[in-house]
Amino acid sequence: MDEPMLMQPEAEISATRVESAEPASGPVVSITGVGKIFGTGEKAVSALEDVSFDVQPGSFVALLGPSGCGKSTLMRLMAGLQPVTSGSIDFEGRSPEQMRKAREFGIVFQQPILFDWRTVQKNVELPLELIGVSKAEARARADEMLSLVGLQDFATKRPWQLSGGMQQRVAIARALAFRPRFLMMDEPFGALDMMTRERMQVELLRIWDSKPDITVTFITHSISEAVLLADRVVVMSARPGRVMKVIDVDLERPRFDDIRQSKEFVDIEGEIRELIYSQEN
Amino acid sequence: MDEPMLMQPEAEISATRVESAEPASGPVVSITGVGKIFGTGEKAVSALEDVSFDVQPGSFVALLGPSGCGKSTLMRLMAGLQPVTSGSIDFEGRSPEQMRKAREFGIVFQQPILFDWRTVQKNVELPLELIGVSKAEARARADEMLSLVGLQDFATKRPWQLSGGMQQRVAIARALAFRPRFLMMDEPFGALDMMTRERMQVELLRIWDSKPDITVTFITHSISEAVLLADRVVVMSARPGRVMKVIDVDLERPRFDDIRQSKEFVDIEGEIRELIYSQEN
Amino acid sequence: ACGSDDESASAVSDPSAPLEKCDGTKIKFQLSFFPNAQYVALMVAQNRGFFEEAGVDVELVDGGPNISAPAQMGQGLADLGLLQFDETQNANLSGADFVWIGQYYQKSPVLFAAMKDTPFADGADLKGLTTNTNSGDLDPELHALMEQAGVAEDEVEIVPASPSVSDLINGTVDMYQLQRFFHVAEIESLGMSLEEDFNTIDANEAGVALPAHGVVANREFLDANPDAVGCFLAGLIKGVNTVLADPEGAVADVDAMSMEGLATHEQNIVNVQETIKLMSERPDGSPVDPLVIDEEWLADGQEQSLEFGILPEAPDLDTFVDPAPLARAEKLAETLG
Amino acid sequence: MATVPAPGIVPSGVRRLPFQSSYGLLGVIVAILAVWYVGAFLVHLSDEPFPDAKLPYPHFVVQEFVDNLDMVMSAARVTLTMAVLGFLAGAVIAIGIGVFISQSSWLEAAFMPYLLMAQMIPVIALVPVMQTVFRNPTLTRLLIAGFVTILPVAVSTVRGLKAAPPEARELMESYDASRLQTLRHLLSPSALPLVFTGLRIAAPLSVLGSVLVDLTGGQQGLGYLVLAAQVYGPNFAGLVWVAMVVLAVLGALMAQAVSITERLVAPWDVAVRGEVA
Amino acid sequence: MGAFRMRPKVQAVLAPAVVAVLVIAVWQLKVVHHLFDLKEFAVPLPFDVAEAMWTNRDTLLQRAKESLVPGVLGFALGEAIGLAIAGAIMALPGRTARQVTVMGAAVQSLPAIALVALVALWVDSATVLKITVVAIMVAPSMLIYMYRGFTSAKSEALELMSSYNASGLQVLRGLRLPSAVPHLFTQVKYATVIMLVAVILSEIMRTGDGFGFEIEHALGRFDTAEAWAAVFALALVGVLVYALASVVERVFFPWAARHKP
Ligand SMILES: Nc1ncnc2c1ncn2[C@@H]1O[C@H](COP(=O)(O)OP(=O)(O)OP(=O)(O)O)[C@@H](O)[C@H]1O
Ligand SMILES: Nc1ncnc2c1ncn2[C@@H]1O[C@H](COP(=O)(O)OP(=O)(O)OP(=O)(O)O)[C@@H](O)[C@H]1O
Ligand SMILES: Cc1ncc(C[n+]2csc(CCO)c2C)c(N)n1
Ligand SMILES: [Mg+2]
Ligand SMILES: [Mg+2]
Repeated sequence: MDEPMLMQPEAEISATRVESAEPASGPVVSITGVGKIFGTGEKAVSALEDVSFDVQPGSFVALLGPSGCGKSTLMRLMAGLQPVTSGSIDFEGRSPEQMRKAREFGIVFQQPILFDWRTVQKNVELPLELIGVSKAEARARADEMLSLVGLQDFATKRPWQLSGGMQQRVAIARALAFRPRFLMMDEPFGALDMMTRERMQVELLRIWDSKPDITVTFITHSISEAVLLADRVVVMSARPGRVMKVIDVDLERPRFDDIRQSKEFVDIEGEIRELIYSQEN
Repeated sequence: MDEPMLMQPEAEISATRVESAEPASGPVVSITGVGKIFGTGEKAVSALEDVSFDVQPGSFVALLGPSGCGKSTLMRLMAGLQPVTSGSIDFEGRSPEQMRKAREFGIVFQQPILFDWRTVQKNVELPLELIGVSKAEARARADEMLSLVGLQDFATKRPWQLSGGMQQRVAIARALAFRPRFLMMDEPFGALDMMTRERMQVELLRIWDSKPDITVTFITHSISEAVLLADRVVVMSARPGRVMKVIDVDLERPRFDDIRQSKEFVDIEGEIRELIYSQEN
Repeated sequence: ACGSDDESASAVSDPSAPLEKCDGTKIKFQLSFFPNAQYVALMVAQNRGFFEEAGVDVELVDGGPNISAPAQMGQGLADLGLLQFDETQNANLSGADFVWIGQYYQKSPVLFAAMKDTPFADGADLKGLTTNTNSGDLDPELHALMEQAGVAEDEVEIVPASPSVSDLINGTVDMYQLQRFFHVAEIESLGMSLEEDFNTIDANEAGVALPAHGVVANREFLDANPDAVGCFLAGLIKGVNTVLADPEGAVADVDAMSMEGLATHEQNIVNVQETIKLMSERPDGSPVDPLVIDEEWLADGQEQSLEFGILPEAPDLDTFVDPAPLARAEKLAETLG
Repeated sequence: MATVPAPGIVPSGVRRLPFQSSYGLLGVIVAILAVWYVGAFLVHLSDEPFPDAKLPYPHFVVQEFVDNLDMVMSAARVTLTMAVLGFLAGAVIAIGIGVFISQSSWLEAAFMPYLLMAQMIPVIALVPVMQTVFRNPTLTRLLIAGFVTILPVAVSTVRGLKAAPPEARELMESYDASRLQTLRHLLSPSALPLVFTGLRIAAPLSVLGSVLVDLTGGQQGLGYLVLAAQVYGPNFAGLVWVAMVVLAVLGALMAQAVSITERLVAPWDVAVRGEVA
Repeated sequence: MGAFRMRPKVQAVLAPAVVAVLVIAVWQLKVVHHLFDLKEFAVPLPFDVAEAMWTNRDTLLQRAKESLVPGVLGFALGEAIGLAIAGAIMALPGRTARQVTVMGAAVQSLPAIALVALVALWVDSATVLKITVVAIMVAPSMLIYMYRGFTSAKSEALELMSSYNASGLQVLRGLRLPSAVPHLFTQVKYATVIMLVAVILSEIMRTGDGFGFEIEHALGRFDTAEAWAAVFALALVGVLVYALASVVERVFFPWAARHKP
């Protein structure tokens, strides 16, 4: 397996990303008419209906939508963890399952899912162990990622000794240390305070900028977070989840926090907000 | 046991609350020099140090602070679920433990903690069963609360069939159905999308407004949420958690969503933001 | 189920052939239970090297409650063994092929006993009593006694009891089937006396004696090693004779070869005395040479077993019993001294 | 790790008796002894025959123990040795069976019933067969000693291997972890609490298994002592009681050893953490 | 993932049936007998065993009644005692509670033969003897499994319960008991075997009825086919109880089965 160097500390934060997202090369993921039904018979719940959108190679896609609309479910389908009921998800000819088996995915689940029998550090090292990264390298990567999420002092603690937000950061560190080509994150910053959250956003952008072929799918409830981070925001409607609109965010890269004050930013934010509120009424 | 009628559907949303929070009657909770250390010896972690503040009867206190600063820990101490290492927490002469035993607390924990062996509805009824509320009444209250959080259609599902945000709403419904005098909520809206979140905020305020003697302690990462909801915002600093500043929010009640645009609101928000950012540097 | 050809048996065991000392053949001998005083003759022969003298290398394999001696032997885990008459015959009916080559006990070890305050003089007194059983409802002596006195099956209540006579003293049972080689000593160790404290009926005196323990060989082994079996029997004969001649001396061997601390030395003295009687007297009390097979008695016993349902069908006694090895052994035994 | 009180482990909702934990054990032991004495007194008061067989005074048992110290101790050594060896053998076999069976629900459905059936075969029918198959009395005895421990450990292992939450399985799947890796990193650790419960059950049972071994002909061990003392009547009742008490202590020690091992192996388990409070 | 899922009922019947057919075939064709030089009378052939089961069906049914009525009663009693003690010791400090379970372990290591003999000193009725012995042998494992199940409740959930000031009993019923369900069903499967073994042993040693007597009786006559017929009848009972436990769990405790792949 070739391991994409997800992160090069020496990489320039200012590396421009925009070119790499050139749409000419065709989508790296095509989601076409995807539906998902849980259960059968009377008790069946339709979680997703006719969901379609494309993801460009190396792009950053944010998923926005009301609670229970099927965002986590969609991520599971894309990751090949569950079969679609209808439609198809296509990674340049390969199925999600094939991609998963090729270890192309790094996933941050909505719950942290840490193993109590491992220290924080060892939790981060877990996926690296699995793919046979050497002990020393795994340790180095884990330490690096723990510093990145601000938990270097907690490396030898056990998960239950951490606060909710700290656990979530361990899960983020674990996914990043894996250096996948596709990063899928389900509300990764949901349990973080604003400041930590902003720091994490910057770090995530920095990592993504530094490595042009990483494609990120990012579930969030924060419109401004979506606009700040994403090339494309997929706005979903409530149950059964459908795609309401796909909005391209053509803000320049690299983006920093102060972009929030820019007119374009506020405009897009407003557009999305309106879209969402229109749905309610 | 007297059960405070937490919610009266027919109550006026516009009921003014400000008078009831008159400080003349003295604090209902006094937190004085509280410290909490986990573990002993070399491995000891100091989670809280010298935390002091007061809570007025019937008031709404928000706790803000960086991830891992000890907010959840402080809530546990206040709820009498863990002993303080130093200092004291005093509920008008009674200890947190005594209060807990008198079933004065309704708690929404950071994790939903739902029982897989109960349906959603039965999870909400659990505390009512424990205090001996009649079956019919428990069912009625549970149904009411489930509608309130928008989950009436999921009453007979099992917890694992719900999305993350839906689980959190069940936990909220469970705490509200209990109708406690002290409501303690640990990031209750963290996993909710903006729209659902706003709806929940409004509902929470409505309930609190309708019953003047409910005191709420509310942990959040959202400054604007804190300002929107609280009478008093306690801003904490990072490990070991200390109180940085206690900010009174003297906005008129009842508050609705549009108050966010008011100058006072933006000012207070700005003050808190600055406070928090000052800490970083 | 029982299909042996008697040619092979008679062909090899030619009584006329003089038996010489053997050349160290290994023999595994299965005991029916834990080593205890009832095996005194085997212990003496082993302990004093009589088997060695006869040229066989004997290993005594312990039995125990978790060990089915016939099953062990049947599986070929032992070559010879000490088995009960009826259990050996049943094993053959089930497919084993054992040969009865010597009679260890020459009379029944069973003694029926009741406490002195229970009227118990003959079989008729059994009516209305509760009693123990040694092997489920398979105690042929008891059945014989009841039939003799015209007591019906349901007029005696059989309850399982512990292997100790304590259940009789306790009152759990009104009548207890003692094993002479064992319980007499137990009674004495309790400070009681068989004569003064109990009313007893001896199975032998009542005419309901049935054959008990005998020396049994796997036919396959016997056919392959007829001389070794003879040599073994010679050593055992010398063992019995030595016990008869010097009971006290034999007790020392029993003390040494049983587990320390269980049966006391005093109990072993009594057990050896009782075992001697069982090895050397016929049911009518007349003396008999060691291990001699009384085919008439066996036939009689078999008939009773059939009658009481202890045997489902009649095995052929002629193939079951082979007196030839013993006959050849007697000559060698004499030369052993 | 042992010093970290997990949140909520001070189970304030659960009432506690007002004594400290180490006194607690003492209290329970004293209570048992007191009941025993009273019972023994009543039995001796009545005119039941053999009161010392039915319920001897505790001090009588101690006296018997001291009088037969050498014999009892050497028997106990034999029994304990076989129990430990049998336990280890049985545990290894059982965990192997458990892991194998839980590889698919088909395997489980196919073999679990027969595992149960196997446990019901009386040892007396099994010994000669095992002797014939293995042709090695020591191995046979070891397997008999281990035999009784296999079922609880195997059943618990199968069950424990299912204890991992589906979400955690998904995490492993997302790494396309191999079967073996999932077993090693997720399923095994989350199975440990139940496996250890099974082992805790099996540990004292292995003493029982060892007693079964004592009854297969060797003239050694506490089992032989119990049986022989029973056969040899009320005179030896004291010895039976001594053997029973010693066996009980051995069983408790074995279980305790399992507990200690568990603390070392799985300090993160909630139940283990709970006991530390 | 879960793409192919055979209905569990089919599986539960088909899988063991396939194994049974294979085992019976191998056994009937004497493969194992030849391999290990086993004698037919020591390990009888399946058809002989089946024949013995058929010929003795009336007796076996009678024996089943004699063994199972007291067996089930003793089982219920032992489980109730174990459960009650496990529940009661939750009121003790953690360490003391665990030490009580260690005493349960002590009881477990008592040799059954001694137990039967001792109980027999006190009890005359065969039924009461069996019930008592079974209860004594079943209770400790129930105690140990349930204590462990009770303490496996998540600490966060315990906190939730204590936030309602739930009484010890309420915590036990509402949280600890459901958390212990996987432990409970593991124990039941195992205790079934213990129950049957205890009954058999009591019967062999003392009471002279039931399956134990049948087995002993047959072994005494060296009728191994009949003995194995009784063993099989017995084992069948055990397997039935096991199956029943599995079905009950699946139907009444679906959340506990959720963790299955
Ligand atoms: N295992 C399951 N069984 C049945 N229904 C399920 C299951 N998992 C999810 N659902 C249903 O599918 C719908 C979508 O769930 P999903 O978790 O994808 O929502 P979400 O968009 O991630 O919500 P949130 O923002 O609250 O996390 C919900 O209505 C939920 O009840
Ligand atoms: N059981 C425990 N053992 C050891 N340390 C603990 C334990 N619980 C909490 N801590 C420590 O106490 C500190 C405060 O934790 P707490 O959960 O109160 O943070 P928080 O403010 O709620 O954070 P977040 O916003 O991320 O939830 C953290 O450093 C954490 O590591
Ligand atoms: C002929 C004969 N009959 C019965 C037994 C069984 N038995 C009766 S008392 C007792 C205990 C001491 O050996 C045993 C095992 C035997 N061994 N030999
Ligand atoms: Mg979700
Ligand atoms: Mg927290």
